[in-house]
Amino acid sequence: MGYFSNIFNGIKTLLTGMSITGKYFLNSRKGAITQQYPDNRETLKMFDRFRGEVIMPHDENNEHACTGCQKCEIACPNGTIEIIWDRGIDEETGKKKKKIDQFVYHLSMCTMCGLCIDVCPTDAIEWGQNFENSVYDRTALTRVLNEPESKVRAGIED
Amino acid sequence: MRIPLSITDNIQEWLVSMMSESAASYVAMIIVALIYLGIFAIAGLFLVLIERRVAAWFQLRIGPNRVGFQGLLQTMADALKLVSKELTGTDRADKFLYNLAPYFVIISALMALGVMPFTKEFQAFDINIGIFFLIAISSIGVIGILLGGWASNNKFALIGAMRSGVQTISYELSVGLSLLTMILLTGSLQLSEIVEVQKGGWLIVQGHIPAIIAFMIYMIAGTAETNRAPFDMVEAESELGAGFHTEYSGMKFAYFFLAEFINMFLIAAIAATVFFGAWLSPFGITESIPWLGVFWFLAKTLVLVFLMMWFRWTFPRLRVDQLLTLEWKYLLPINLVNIVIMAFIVWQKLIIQI
Amino acid sequence: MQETTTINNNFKSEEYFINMGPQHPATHGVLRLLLTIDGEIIKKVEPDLGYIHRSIEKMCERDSYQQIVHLTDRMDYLSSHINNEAVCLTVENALQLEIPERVQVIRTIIGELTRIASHCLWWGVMGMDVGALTTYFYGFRDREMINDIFEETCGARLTMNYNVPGGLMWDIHENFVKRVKDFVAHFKTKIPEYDRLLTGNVIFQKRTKGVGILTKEDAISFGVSGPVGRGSGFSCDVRKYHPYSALDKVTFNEALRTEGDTFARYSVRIQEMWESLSIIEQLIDNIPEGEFRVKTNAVIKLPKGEFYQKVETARGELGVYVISTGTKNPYRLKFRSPGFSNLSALSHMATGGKIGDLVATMATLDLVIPDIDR
Amino acid sequence: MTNETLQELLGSWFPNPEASVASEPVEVTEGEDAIEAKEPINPSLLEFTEEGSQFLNVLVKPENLHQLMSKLKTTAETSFDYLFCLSGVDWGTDLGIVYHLESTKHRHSIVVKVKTEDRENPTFDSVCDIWRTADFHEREVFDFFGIKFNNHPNLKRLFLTDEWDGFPLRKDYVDEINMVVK
Repeated sequence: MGYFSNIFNGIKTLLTGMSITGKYFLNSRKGAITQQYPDNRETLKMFDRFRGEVIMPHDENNEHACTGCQKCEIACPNGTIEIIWDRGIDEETGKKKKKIDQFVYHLSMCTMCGLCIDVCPTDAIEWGQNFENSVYDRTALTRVLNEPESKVRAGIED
Repeated sequence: MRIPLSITDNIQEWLVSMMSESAASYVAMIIVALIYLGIFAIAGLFLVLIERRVAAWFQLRIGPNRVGFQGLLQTMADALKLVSKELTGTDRADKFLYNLAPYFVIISALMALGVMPFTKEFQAFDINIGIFFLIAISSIGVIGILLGGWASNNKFALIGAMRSGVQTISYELSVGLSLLTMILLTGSLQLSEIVEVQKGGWLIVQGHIPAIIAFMIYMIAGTAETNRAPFDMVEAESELGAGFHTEYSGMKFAYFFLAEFINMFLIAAIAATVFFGAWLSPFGITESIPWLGVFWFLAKTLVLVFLMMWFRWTFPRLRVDQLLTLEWKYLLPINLVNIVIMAFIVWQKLIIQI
Repeated sequence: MQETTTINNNFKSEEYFINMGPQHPATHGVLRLLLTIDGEIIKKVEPDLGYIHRSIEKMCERDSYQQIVHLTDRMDYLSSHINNEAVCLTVENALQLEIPERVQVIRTIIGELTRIASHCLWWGVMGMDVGALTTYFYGFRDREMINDIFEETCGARLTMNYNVPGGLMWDIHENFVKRVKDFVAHFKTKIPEYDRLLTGNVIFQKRTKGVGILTKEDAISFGVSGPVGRGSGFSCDVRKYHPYSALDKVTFNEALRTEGDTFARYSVRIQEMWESLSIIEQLIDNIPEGEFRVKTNAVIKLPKGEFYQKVETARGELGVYVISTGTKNPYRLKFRSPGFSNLSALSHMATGGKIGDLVATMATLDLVIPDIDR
Repeated sequence: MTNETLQELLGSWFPNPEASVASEPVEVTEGEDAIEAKEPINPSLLEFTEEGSQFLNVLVKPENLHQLMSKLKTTAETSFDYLFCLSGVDWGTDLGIVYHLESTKHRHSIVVKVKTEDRENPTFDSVCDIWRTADFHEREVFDFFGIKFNNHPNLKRLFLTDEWDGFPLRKDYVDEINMVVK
């Protein structure tokens, strides 16, 4: 009799499986998990902590908080960050002070590990939530993060 | 030879008024063939679309919905793309057989459509051995698969082809025997007669228990005949990559692909004809409007096609030896016993007649 | 009699080679298997590795200890958090840092979530390998919820790099607890569904039971670990024998099966999902308050010596073996990756089976190629 | 088993012949009881240390390696049946292998090290007849350190191509194109 009970049990398990997929089939209208990506661009918001790219926020006076201490450059495992710096004369104290000329960020080499942002003493760099990083030319992935003519916010010391 | 109950007659009568009788019969055949070819090439494409949408709905997805309204033109676009693609092949392949294989598969699939009774009138070719013809034709397709797999000069394709041979030889038996069970009820192989008998109730009702068993066996064996999951040993993408059509591209691949869907339609259509009364409406509700037969026929067929899709998107694939175990240890013995039971029922007039 | 021999000679079967991979749907990456087969029967399996070898061990020798952590994300990317934790634990133990309880609990919760996420993906792919394509999407749907939790708290979905030597990069997000609870409630209804869809299925059971058998002795000898070992009755859960982080504060059962076949390994993973859920439930309501990070030196120098840390990733026992000479870089760092040892048993398990068995066996090994290639 | 008893037991397996010149040369393959009875305080050929490691470290001479390993596996008191890590190490002057062993029965661990100064043609005995996992691990070591193993069934490159020049994980390996040195 084992022969027939095998058949019946087999068919029963098959029908159980079909009931699961059948249930999803009937609820397919609201159950779909597809993200229709380019269409939902408006509503697609990344989480605050999402690591899309490294950015350097500037305030309304075109000032940033980077003192050029190069800690991020040392912390980076891949050589993603290159800081080209210069010595300038501080207007108030008249002393010589390090300032950045260009904060070069190679997005193409970045692994989004977050060590640079972690070590930054002045919180000059942050995570940007942009995730659409594809470009036609690879050189476009090398970015200068500080805006032209920008300078260090007053009172920021490393 | 008179072919009754067919649209060929009507076309032929119209042609005879213009030319000689022999010429007219040839022209009529060609016209009908072209009509069928056109209709089913398109229908095959839509079946592909249906499969993709149904699969998507089973899988919490949306499916193709970009090209045309709700993706209606998606498969057309795909077909266009496939036509425009380069045909690649392997070195040292048997070029002649390699090129021949897809045509074998697609032609055998299309040929079987000729005898399908869509309505009382819309049937191209109503021969008196209709069921026999269908079974015979549907197993020619496997030769194409064997040829394709062997001629590709690819080991994965060869394994796929050999599996296909094993599978079809085994499951042919079950398809044939389960249909034979039903023929005990009808007493005729001619499809129009089979439909005629069902005016007194669909065969699955008339034959009750053995008919239901025969239907289940037929659906299992039929799914196996079309090489679809859970019997897709031939392709088995997680084992063989793409199986027998690994080396095919472009339109030749599309032929294989299309043939699979037309075959699926065929298996479902045969089931609809033999078990569910073809174009007969349930309880004769639309008997007064004969052209609605097409609707009923397609509705029944598509429900069965949907069932096969449901199988495909739910079940894991069998292993090749389990496939044979299922056939030879389960389906075949049950089938043989079932025929005896059916014969007994017919003999004792235990048929349910409405 | 004479004739029979001739006929046999004419139909002599011939063994032939098949290249499975490096681009093959069932090898889950760029694993290449050289199969010697006779018809459908597999005579020999020889893995060919190294298609994505990046020599992480060599890279570690020039990186600082903080930088090493993010490299481990790229090994077994499905249990990246646990890999990070392994390196951090090694460094912390070497420096004898006192890690706040809050950090330990959060690490454990995220570690178990990682395990569930990895098993979800494995379940989907396992179904797909045996031919049930729909499981893939159901598995991914549930994994997606975990990935969202990770993204909100850690900032990334896969390569999270949330651990730093001394603690965590950030504190948990305010929604974390709620989201995890939602997930636990959701997933508790889904595992029975997994069971009904695939586990109970007669075809699936036929495909997996008695296939790819690995006995306990062989399992130990091959050094397999994780669910593969436990499916063979080899009690090897590092969380039990060498508990780390908050794992000594929770109670859970080690999922253990003795059959050693593919179905046993499958069942162990399903059981592990339940156990992980229970661990999360025990911890999520009482995450202790406190610091999320201990201050470490900007340049971490490990004392001279050798350090070994084991953790249980979703695939098995990950060992981090550090030889330090007292400088800021490790002198030698070896990752004992679970997938590497598990793969070495594949040939033994698959020989004599059919091609379909090989695929099913490989699916339950749950191979992640970067973990093997490192 | 504690580390002390392990050390005692293991040391007795390989007595140093120089330390017992007076006594008869001892066959190392003999039963351990006999050896223990003869020279209980015999200094061993093995060097033990626990310094800077959480395990007991044993340094063994290459010629005794295979014998020690098979004894570690088969002796009931030790029964180290689980080789959980096998790493090649380049100690600058020496090349060596570190075996991490655990017993699934007694749950104790030990680290066995073996070194050679021969950098041209370093060779050790293979242990893959004792633990089958060593098959792959030894191939990996061969691939990256160029250490050869006697009696290995299939000793060829595992990750790198056969044409690869040099052994990347050695400290003196240079590749100016692909390696970025900080």
